[in-house]
Amino acid sequence: MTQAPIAKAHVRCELNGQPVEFLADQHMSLLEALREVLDMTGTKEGCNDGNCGACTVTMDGRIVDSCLVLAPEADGRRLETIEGVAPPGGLHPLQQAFLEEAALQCGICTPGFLVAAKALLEREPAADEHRIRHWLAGNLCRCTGYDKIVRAVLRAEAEQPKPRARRSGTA
Amino acid sequence: MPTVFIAMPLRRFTGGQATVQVPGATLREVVENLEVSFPGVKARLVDEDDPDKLPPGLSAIVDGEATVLGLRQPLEPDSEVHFLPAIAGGADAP
Amino acid sequence: MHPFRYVAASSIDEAVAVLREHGARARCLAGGTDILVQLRGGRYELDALVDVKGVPEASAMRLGRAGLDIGAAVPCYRIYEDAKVAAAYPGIVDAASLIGGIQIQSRASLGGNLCNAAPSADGIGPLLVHDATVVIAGPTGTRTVPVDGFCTAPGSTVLDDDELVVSVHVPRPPTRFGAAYERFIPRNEMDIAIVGVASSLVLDRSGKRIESARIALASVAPTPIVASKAAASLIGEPPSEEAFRAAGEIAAGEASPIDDMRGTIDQRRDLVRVLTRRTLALAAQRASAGAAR
Amino acid sequence: MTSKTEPKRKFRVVGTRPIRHDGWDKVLGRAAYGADVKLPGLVHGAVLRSPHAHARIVKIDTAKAEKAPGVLAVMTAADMPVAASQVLDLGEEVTNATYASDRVMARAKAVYNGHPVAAVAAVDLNTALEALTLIDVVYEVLTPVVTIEQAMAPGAPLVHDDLVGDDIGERVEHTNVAEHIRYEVGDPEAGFAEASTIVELECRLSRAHQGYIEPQTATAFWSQDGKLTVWTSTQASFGQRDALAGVLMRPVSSIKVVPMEIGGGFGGKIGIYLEPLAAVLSRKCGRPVKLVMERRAVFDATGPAPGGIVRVKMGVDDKGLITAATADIRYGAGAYPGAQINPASVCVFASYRIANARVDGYDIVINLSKTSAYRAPGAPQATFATETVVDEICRRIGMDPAEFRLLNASKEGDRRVDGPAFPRIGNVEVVEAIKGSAHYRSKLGPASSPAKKRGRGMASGFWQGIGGKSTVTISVNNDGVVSLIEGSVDIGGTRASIAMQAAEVLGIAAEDVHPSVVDTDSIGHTDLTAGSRTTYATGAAAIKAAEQVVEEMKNRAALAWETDAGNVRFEDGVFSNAVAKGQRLTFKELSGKLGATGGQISTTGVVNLRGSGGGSFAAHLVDVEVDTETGKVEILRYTAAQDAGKAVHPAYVEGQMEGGAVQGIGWALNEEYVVGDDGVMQNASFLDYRMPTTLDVPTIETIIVEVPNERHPFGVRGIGETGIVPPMPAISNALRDALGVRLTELPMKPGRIMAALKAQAAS
Repeated sequence: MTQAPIAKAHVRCELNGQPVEFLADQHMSLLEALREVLDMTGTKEGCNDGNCGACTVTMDGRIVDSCLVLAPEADGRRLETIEGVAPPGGLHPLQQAFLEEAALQCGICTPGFLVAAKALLEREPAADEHRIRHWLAGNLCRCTGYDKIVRAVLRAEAEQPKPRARRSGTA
Repeated sequence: MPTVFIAMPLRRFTGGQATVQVPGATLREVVENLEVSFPGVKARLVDEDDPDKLPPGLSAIVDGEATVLGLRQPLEPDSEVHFLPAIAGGADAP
Repeated sequence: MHPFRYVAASSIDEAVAVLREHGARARCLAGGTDILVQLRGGRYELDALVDVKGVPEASAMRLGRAGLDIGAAVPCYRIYEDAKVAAAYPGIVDAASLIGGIQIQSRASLGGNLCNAAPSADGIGPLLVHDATVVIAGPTGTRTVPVDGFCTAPGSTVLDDDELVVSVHVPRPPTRFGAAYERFIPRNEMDIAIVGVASSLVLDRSGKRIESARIALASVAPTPIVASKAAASLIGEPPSEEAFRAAGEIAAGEASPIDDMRGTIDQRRDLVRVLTRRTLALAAQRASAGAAR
Repeated sequence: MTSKTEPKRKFRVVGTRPIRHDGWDKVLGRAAYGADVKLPGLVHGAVLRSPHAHARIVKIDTAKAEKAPGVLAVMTAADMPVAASQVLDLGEEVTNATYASDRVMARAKAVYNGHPVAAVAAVDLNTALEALTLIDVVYEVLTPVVTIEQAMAPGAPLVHDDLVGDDIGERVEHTNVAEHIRYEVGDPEAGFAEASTIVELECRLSRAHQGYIEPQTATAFWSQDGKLTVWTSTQASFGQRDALAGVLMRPVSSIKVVPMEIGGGFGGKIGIYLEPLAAVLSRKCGRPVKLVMERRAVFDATGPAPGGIVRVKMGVDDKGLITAATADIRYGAGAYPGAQINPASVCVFASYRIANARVDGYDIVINLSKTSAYRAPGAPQATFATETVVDEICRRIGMDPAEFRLLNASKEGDRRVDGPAFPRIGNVEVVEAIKGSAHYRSKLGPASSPAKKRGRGMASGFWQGIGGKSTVTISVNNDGVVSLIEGSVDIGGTRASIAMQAAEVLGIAAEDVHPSVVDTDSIGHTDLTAGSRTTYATGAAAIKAAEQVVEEMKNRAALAWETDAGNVRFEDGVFSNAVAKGQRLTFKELSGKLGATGGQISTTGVVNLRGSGGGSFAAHLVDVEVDTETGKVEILRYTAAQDAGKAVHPAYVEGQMEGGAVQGIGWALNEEYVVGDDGVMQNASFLDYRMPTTLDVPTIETIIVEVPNERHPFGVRGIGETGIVPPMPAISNALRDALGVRLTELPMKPGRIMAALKAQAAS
């Protein structure tokens, strides 16, 4: 047990469009770093073993469970969390759809679902219901029974601004 | 006069009777009168530390609604009284 | 969790050096989807974790004449999103698309799946039926071993403490080759295989006979295993429901499952029968379709 | 879809679907849940848990941990006051204080795997976790009692040497059966003698976890002045305050519970777990301490719903009328008494009119974590037996399951088995709603492959709910917006449903009511968010407070118009003078004049409702397709009908129905505690506990039935819980329809279905 303390990792990354620099224990998860070091508590811990998706963030555009990423692995990467989903002062169409479709009850899984769904919409703007359900299967929700979440994603899809019509992200 | 429904654990005091008619304008009077007819039953219906209260875990249902007044609950002449375990809907113990 | 050092290796030599320094108290990190859970759960403790995602050989995927080389740290999505790979290696793509959910597939790799050496590993059976080999690097250079035999027990492999898996080589399949992987899970995603079966076969020129076949089973033995008798029973047979059913029966006999919280011995043998038949049928269909192209 | 049963009063706000008030915070990731608490000087804690399900604690040595760098405090049960073996009456729950204290940290004996034995506070979480490894605990391992059969066997090891059982009023010593209750009406034996068909089934039920995504958390600061503040995700801030007072032996007024946003509860976040430990650690180190439970511990050491064995026997005459029924309900409470056998007994036959019935309930202690409430606590397991028996009877006598339910439905005036008569209820109406649904009238259709078979099943369910005490304060701002302060924590949208009821009375928009959930020092006593009571009871308190606002505003209008208050009318949000045409003020306009007519208005509505008003009934219909080669079940179509009395926010009523149905589907097909002979749960992770994912369930079609609740001004019924009751039997009934075999054991997982098919083939 008695060993020289390990120096903290020095991490530089882009978080929600802004450059960020921080120190973290080398064994610390990205989830813990976001919540405890960077004060980004919108990303939630549900299981800490990659089975609930509540801690979903994107890393270089791909969704990951941030509990299964080490903080130092984020060095040089581009991260987006729930705090970066909405445009300044507004809501992302998905957020608006979640509100209007009552797609949340307790809300603890909501950030993870929104981050995951946004990544889907950006990659596959016309995903059908089965594809949406498949894409979101790594996100557990225990309150809603999922249907209203799926409806909300479909609604956001249907209402998303057509390319060139309007700047995306403004509701 | 009010009708008291006797729960299973108390039926040995009433000789197996499931309902009895007992006079009383309050729950307390009914309990006192029950005791006269069926000695020993009162100890099961009154908190040992507080004579105004039902024992913990027991509730009195008067005309379909749980009383919040304990033994002070007033009764109508045709009231129906059930002494039942308190249902903590959605609640747990301990 | 016991504190450890995180080392982002940029070359094989650098990774090997850290492994040598720490012996059994260091391991490689690819996707992290198993190792971080195990460390947090106290299964073992480490002093160093060597991230190999920055090692060029471990993060490359190359489809060439000789076959497919998948770097040990290549995440699942890169495999199934590559249309050419998907067409040529259907069994592997089946597995890569069903490991974990989308989040896990962003990180988990076949190399990690191999090194984790779980009896239920979804990625290993398909590698077995694709006759894949593992490229291992150590202090004295690299060596290549077959996937068959790489895992030695649950959580154990032939790797020495100072070795790492660099990549997996999957030979180019012959013509009229088809493969498939199916697993049985009670849910439809995010689950551990109660049984997994990978099958591959090669049809003869006529397409009416099976020239060669491979069958691999997961979750029915301490490691994923090859059901060689079941596969042998198919040689020279027509690709028929009857032959597949018979092979399934033999495969069930080759399995040595246990009762555990995920399933019973009986259930697992039954599932081997069913999934062997189903994967062979799908593999045959893919083989015919490939031949027809 | 809403099925109206009668013309009702016109509502302007109630029945609409506004965006919930707390929605923005939640979709933006700003809402602060228990784990999000940040305080000056905050430190982190971790809990050491027993690896044994039953073990005497011989010795705990914490010396090494205490000396470790970064460690600020170490505690064991020795740091907790010895709670007297008194009965704690916590309003909604009655418990033995010794057990309540022992449950949160073992004193002499660990009685479940995961039982806390020590806790550490340190500068950061990992330091605390590492310090746990430095604590030496010497256990004397005892034989665990894991099953109901083991617990009831003669000479069984005792979970508690001092437990005194109650066998229908008789004291029993040296037992694991904490209580045996019985309800009886009529003469069951005589009733069975009149029956032409009798069916009896014994069902085995698995323990099932609520599965909330947010683990338990608690942050506590015990100040030098003796005041304790606890920030926690709880369904019961006042209940937790009272429980903490009992366990810590402190006056209630020295404790303030601050309810944070709560990431799901379903009954599982009523009791205390980490709160007293965080409090004691804080007292010892003088800093606020945060504890967050690991997921494994959530499964191991919090309270799931009990498993057990339920036997139901029912007889019908040749017209299909029920002549008698009996039930024997045995639930494993876990390590302390309290397995919800009473609500189980009340609910087991609630959907039916039965003149002759007997119900026996057994509350049995075993070496697993103490069970807690889980959505309609006790009812789903018992109802599983009743509803599968009913289905078998329908098959034997060739009667349509909806017709049978309509013929035998309990109605207003019928007595429940425990005695009281139902007031107006919607039992018939929900069955009729299912019968009239497109789903019911649809054809099942052919299976998607030869190896697959399809079936359809129906089941009913009931949950009674509770009333209780709620307090709501309303303050009118001079811009016509009101702030509404409540003590009911909001798990699933009740800020909206309560604000909407106030808005309805005030004649303003839902958005013009700003609801806030506050701590126990800031509002009058409010009972827990559970028992399907919040929209019903706290809504009633909001209505009361709003009515007081209206009364007072009428007075102010009268002042402004120099008329008699009796002349002021209030309709659709407009105050008017009945005797002076043209004198009218909207709510907003009058709000601006309050300062000059006596000052701003604040009112408080307090209710203590003596019951729920009859409870909520549901009927569900499900189509399944089963792969007969693997036993895998696909839910093809699912329809749930439930009586909401009056749906305040229909989207959130649907949400409760959908969520309940999906939790029930999970319990039906895969969710269970796999526990070894050693009493250790083997599948304590979200991976292996197998809750449904998006891909495992279809759209849940919902039919809201509205049979008004006579005890609520708007007719509202509590609806949160009933939805989990029918799914398991409905699915068993559908499987029976598909396969010809009866699954009587939960979960009906693939292996069990295959075993049943094999047994069928063999016979």
